[in-house]
Amino acid sequence: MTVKTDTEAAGRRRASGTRDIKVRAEKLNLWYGDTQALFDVDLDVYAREVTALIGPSGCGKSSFLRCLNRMNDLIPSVRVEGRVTLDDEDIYDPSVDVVQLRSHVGMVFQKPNPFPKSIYENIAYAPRLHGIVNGRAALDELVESSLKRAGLWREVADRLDTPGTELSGGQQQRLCIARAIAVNPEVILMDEPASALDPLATATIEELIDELKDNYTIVIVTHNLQQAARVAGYTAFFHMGRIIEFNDTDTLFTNPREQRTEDYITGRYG
Amino acid sequence: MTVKTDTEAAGRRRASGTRDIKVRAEKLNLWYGDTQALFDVDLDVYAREVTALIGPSGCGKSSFLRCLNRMNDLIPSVRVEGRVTLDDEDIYDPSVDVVQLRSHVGMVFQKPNPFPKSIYENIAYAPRLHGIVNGRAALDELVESSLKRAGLWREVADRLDTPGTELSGGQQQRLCIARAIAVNPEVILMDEPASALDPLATATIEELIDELKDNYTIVIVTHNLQQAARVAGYTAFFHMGRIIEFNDTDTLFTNPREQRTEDYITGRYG
Amino acid sequence: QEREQIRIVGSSTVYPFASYVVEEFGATTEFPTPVIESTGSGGGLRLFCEGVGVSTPDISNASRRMKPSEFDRCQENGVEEITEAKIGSDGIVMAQSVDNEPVALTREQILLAVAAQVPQDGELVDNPYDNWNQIDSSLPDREIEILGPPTTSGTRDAFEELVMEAASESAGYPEAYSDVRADGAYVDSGENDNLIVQRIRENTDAFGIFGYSFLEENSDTIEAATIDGVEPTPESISEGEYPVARSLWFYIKKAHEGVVPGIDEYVSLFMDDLMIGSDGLLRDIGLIVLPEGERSEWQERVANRVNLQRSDLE
Amino acid sequence: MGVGETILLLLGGLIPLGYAAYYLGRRKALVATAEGIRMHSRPQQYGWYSVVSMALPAMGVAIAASLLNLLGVVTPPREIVLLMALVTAAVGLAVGLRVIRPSLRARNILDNLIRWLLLGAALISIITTIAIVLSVIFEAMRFFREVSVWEFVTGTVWSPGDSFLEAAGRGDEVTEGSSSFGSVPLFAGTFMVTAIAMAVALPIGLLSAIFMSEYASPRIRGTAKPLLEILAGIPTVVYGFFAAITVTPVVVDIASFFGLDASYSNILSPGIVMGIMIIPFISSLSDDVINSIPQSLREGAYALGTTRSETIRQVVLPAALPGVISAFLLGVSRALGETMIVVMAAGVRPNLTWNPLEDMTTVTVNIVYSLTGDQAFDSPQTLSAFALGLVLFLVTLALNLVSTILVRRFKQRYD
Amino acid sequence: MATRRLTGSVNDARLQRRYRAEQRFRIYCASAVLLALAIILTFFSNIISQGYTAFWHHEVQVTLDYNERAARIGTFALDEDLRDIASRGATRAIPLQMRNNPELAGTTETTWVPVRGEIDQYLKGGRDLEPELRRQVDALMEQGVIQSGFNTRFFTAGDSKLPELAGILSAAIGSLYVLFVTLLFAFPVGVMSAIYLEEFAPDNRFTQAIEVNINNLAAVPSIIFGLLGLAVFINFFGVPRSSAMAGGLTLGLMTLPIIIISTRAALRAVPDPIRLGAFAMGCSRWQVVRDHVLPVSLPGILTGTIIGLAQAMGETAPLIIVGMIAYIPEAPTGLFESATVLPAQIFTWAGEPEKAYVEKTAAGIIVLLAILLSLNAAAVLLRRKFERRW
Ligand SMILES: Nc1ncnc2c1ncn2[C@@H]1O[C@H](COP(=O)(O)OP(=O)(O)OP(=O)(O)O)[C@@H](O)[C@H]1O
Ligand SMILES: Nc1ncnc2c1ncn2[C@@H]1O[C@H](COP(=O)(O)OP(=O)(O)OP(=O)(O)O)[C@@H](O)[C@H]1O
Ligand SMILES: [Mg+2]
Ligand SMILES: [Mg+2]
Ligand SMILES: O=P([O-])([O-])[O-]
Repeated sequence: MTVKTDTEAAGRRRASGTRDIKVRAEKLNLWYGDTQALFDVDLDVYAREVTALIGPSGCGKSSFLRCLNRMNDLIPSVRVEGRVTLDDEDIYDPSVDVVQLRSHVGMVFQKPNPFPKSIYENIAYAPRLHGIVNGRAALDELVESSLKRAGLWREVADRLDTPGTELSGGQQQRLCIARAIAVNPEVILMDEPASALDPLATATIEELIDELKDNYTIVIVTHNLQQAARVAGYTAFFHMGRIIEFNDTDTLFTNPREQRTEDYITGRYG
Repeated sequence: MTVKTDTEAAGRRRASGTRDIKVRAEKLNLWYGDTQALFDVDLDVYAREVTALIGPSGCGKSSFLRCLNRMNDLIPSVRVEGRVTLDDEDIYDPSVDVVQLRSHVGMVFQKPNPFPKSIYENIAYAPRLHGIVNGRAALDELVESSLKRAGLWREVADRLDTPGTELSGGQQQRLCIARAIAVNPEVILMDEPASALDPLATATIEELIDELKDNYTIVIVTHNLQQAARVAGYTAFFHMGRIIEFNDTDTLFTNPREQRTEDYITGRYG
Repeated sequence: QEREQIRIVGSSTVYPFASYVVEEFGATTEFPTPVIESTGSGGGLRLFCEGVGVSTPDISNASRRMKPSEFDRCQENGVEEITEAKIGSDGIVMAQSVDNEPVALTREQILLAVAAQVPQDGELVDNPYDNWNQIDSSLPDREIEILGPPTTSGTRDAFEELVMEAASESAGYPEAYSDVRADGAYVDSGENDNLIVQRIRENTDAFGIFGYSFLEENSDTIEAATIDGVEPTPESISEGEYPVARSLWFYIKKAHEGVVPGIDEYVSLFMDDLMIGSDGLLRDIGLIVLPEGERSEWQERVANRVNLQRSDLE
Repeated sequence: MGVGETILLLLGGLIPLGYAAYYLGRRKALVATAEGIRMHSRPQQYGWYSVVSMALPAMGVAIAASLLNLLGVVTPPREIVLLMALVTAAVGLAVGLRVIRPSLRARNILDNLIRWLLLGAALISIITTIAIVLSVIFEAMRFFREVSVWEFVTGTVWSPGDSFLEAAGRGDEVTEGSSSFGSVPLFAGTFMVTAIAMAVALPIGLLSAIFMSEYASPRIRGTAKPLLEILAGIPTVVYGFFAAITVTPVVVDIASFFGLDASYSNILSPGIVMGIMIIPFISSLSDDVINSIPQSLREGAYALGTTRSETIRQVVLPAALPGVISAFLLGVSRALGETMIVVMAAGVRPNLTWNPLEDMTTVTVNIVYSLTGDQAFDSPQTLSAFALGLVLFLVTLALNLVSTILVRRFKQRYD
Repeated sequence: MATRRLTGSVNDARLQRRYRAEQRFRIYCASAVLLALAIILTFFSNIISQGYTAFWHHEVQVTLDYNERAARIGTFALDEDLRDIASRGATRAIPLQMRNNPELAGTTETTWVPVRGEIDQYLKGGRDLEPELRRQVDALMEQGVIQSGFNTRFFTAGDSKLPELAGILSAAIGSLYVLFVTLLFAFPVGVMSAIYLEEFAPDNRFTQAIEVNINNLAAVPSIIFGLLGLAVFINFFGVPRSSAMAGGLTLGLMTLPIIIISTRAALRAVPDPIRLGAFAMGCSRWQVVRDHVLPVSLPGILTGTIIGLAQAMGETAPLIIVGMIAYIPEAPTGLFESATVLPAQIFTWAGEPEKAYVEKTAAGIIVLLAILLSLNAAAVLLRRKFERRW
């Protein structure tokens, strides 16, 4: 993983560089009812890169991730302040149609959650809903290409009619990735996508992420530090709702600026 | 932590030494219905030592732990084969009285589970039931001493009447430990006792374990490798229902015999 | 919106007779079987007088005559032309198990046994009697225990009116009689007279109060006391000798005739001798038929659809 | 013309029109898309949008007309209503089609509409409650104009009295105070039957629940539980028949065996049968509650060396208590409102006694008899049905509220 | 020493006592279940033993002689000595038939007709007859002129005042109509309410109020729904009294909370990840519900609906209040016609004086229970079949 970065003033907690910024969070604060879960989070997510979010349990990684496609809107008690831009467009602007936003920012969850439909329908559902393709042939093609990109095609090509829920855990997760890809998103958010999988499946997913980053901007939450080290170009360390440190992964792991980062990485807590 | 051990043939997967063996499992196999969860597990637990069980999720740590006080009897589908001895007495012998066994082998769970009674009653309940003490004064004393040993006395001395469920998570867990201590067990089993707690409470519990080991034999399951390193004298690494490696903690962590142990410790999976 | 079926409501006493006719009507003509609902006389007349139109009944049965107030209500609501039909009568009997000696009672004696308060030395006092022979030494030595209809029943109303009210003056009540005793000697026993019959069969001390038809049905196991010396028989009731009898009626809404098909035919069938005649089918199920003359008079009145006048009711 | 008919007629007319509207709206969107214009929503959604913009105003007109008719203001002739509905439909469609343009968020509008529709459905239950109150309160008020609330609530004599005078057409002779409406004996009967029922149902139900959730093997549980639930599915009229025909004679026989005198409409047999009916309520609700006690709590107790029954009695049950109480209260409110069993098997005599072998009557029996009996509709006795209904409603309401609150507390603690 | 520690319970009085208590408690629990099961057994055997006789009856062979007198009064078509034996219902329609088919006059026809109720009861051992009649019946029985057979009439006829003719058809059809109305009202409204509450509603005071209110409604005594139906549907909306529409709507309101509650449970059983997945794909809330939540929860919703309907089907008290305890010998043919339902029919029969109606009542109960139990069984099967483990 060779990424050019300049280390910056710690105050900004943001690594800027020659890369395009795809998503930018500015002074993001988030409350669940009265308890604040995110505090002034600033983060730049670079296009066509994998950015990992790490930190102890409950530090706000998922909460932050879900700000990026406004999944938090679904929780009634949530209040968000600050700005999140996707290609310089504020996604919290009142004129933004959330449903459309989410078709640009895909998401993959911790536990694979295929729809209880056939494999084919799992992929075809959203494109059909959004009218992305017309006609059965085009749809078939899209399903095939999405499954191929997710590295699942070979395994399921001959049983597209079986329910997605009957696949193994790792296959299900790849199905979910294929499903996310099918609507042609620009950004894919992943919340601990491999933590429910066995080592082998984990490896497959990690490989897949590595391939996907050529076409998509990926933000991944993980509690497995080694995983972050393996897949991510950039890593942000969260602690108690704040970004303590953000940097390119190598630097963050080998030469953390902050004591808390170091403590966490060496297993003093978490 | 300085413990004398001789490394033994890997085949036995058991570290033997000058220490007394308090609990010994021999060729322990366990099935949930038709699926086997433990395979030929051999393990010696040394008296007045902390033994940690580590391994990826679902590898059988909890299942093994619950063999040691026959908690598995409560699950109808469970079948156990093999021997477990407590001070050379086979606890799976038909003549063994489970109720008595459990009063000798206490247990602390992942989620603090105080009874919905007052703090006092939480502690006093079992001693009274077993007739361990007679008279109110003796009971009061036992409650106090148990709470003291669990390091909770100072915090709750003036509100022994409040429900145990109203304490904070860490306090609840210490209450559960106090409750276990109160019946004067010889062995205490702990299943991820700190994983639901915040870092501060975790530290308190870890300190407590360190103190308790002077009087009790402790077996602790943890998913936090650093925690195992911090509290345990011995560590067993489980993988897919087998003990891959058992050794004193320092050796296991710094110089594992098995590739799988090393992979796990360095975060290749799990 | 129209209606094919005749709709009949009203008295639970008339209900067994009317539903018999209804069924017969359905089976022997091409008209659909009328719908009949037992709502009680009061409830029936209320529905009947609610107005004209398919949602109101065509005929209402009653175990008492329409009250002037009900008539007024009908008039107010546009039910102006009503035909009244008297079909027979119903005796109310005091019955006991045949295991007992036959008993002869007077209305005063019944009053003294049933009333909540009885006159003593010109004062009303709480009913002191527990045993029939305390009331009159000629009466048997039996605990007073009477199973009778509850306040919601028309039979109860009739009983109170025809026995209690009627006898109160001769029994020496200083003021109006008011209540049935509630100390357990009189037991309200549900609308189902059948149960009363069963119970007095088992409890030989007890008397039951119910309609004559139930007596006839069960003549093998129960018998009636004579009242004021008259034995309840179809003849004595029909002739009006037996003092505790009331007439049974139904009322026809003229405005519905010709609108709802079959009313005319139904009424004719009901009033036919085949039904209410002295060999009529209703006699078999306990109707006390009217005396010959009165019956033909009513048959004619109904056939001519003589309009009911308020003055008839006062 | 009835409300139903108008609506049916309109629906019949609107469906073909709706097809047309859908087609037009969708086509407009499709044409635009074909021209390369990026529409906000999918073409079908524009189709549905046109359907709605046509149908809503038309239905509005119909409903307004029916309401006017129903409230007796005016009865607009059917032709005029239909014509107006058609015109508004046409106007609505025209406007709807016009506003279809790329920025029109048809999907969001439809979503909103659906949301309102669903909300409307949810409101029906609130309306039902209000309607219940309204439908009893007016008659109850009329009753309370004649009978003081105080007498009604505290009086111990229920004796509607001299309605026979009215029946005899001499209603004006009705003397003040000769009839009394003290509902205590009725409520006493109701509470007696409830107490008997709960005395049967609670122990059997609770112990069964414990057996099922703690002792029974899955197989026994799998057979016994549905079997027990059969009891909940038996109609009350059947229980009534069973109580009257089978249980009562047995009770009387047993009583006379012990030298006791039992009435044939004793309150004991309906009570017992009602208890049988309530067993599955108690058992399945308690079963749920006991099952929702986290296993960890049990394990905590077992780990201390408790036996099974000690765990159940001293740890599980205390924890489950709020839930069990709420099950109990629900059972009580069932028993209070139960009608058919008492109508068929209990007495009709308002009787204030402690002896369950005597006959007593209940509130519900009185409601049924008052409304089906022979009294004139505006007689106090008939009206008393509504007053009794009102009180019954309030009592069960209070019980249900308490049990809801308890369940909530319970859930908060263990979910 | 070590051995005694884990097994020495034999001498430990305290432990002994605890184990005895354990044993006792276990016995209490088991006997509670056994008692409940015994009650069920008693109940069913009791009902069946009272009712099974109604499923067969006695018929007498008669020769109908369409003579002149019979054209006026049907009974005259019978042999004189059979007039007191054959049901009156068998001949009363003869005048009408003869009017409609004049060619019948003068012909004869041999057929089987039911015997009178009391004779049927006598032959079933339920009562005695007058000696003369008894001898006659016994003789006919011996000659084979009276025979017993399956009582199809019970299933093909409506109510009758002649017990030998009474059947449950009209009540069964009435029940069907009522259920139809109930279903048509309560199912859509209930499911929509549940969807709103579970999927759309914000968690605020108002929603909580609706929720509490629904729980309350589910426990409001059914007779109060009767008062409601009387006031709202009959008196306010002018729905005809006794009609399937009035009864169905009343029961609909009563069933509504049951359907809402079970539908909500079914919706809640759909795991959130499915919803989140769909939202993350850019579905609107309604699309999530329509395409993902409803298909998965449908079996659960149907199960709850069936159970709710079964409950409605057994309900009597509110129907008494809206006038459905009526004498309806002919099955209704429309929703606004007067109708009665099975439980109401049972109630009416239970109050009839003739002994023959006791067996009818019990037989009606058997039929009703059979229907209800199969509905419930269907619900259980449905639930089993589609039960999912997530
Ligand atoms: N729906 C919610 N309502 C209220 N508080 C919440 C909610 N979701 C999360 N929180 C709280 O917000 C904080 C941040 O949670 P978040 O899920 O973002 O952490 P995380 O870093 O993803 O943790 P994990 O590694 O356990 O997934 C935590 O304290 C959590 O308890
Ligand atoms: N009650 C049970 N019934 C059936 N299978 C079970 C049961 N409990 C555990 N298992 C299975 O047994 C295996 C071992 O489980 P166990 O809980 O012992 O693992 P663990 O190492 O404690 O995992 P974790 O770290 O997740 O607690 C797993 O595959 C699990 O799915
Ligand atoms: Mg998270
Ligand atoms: Mg575990
Ligand atoms: O119904 P009644 O005949 O008693 O008025």
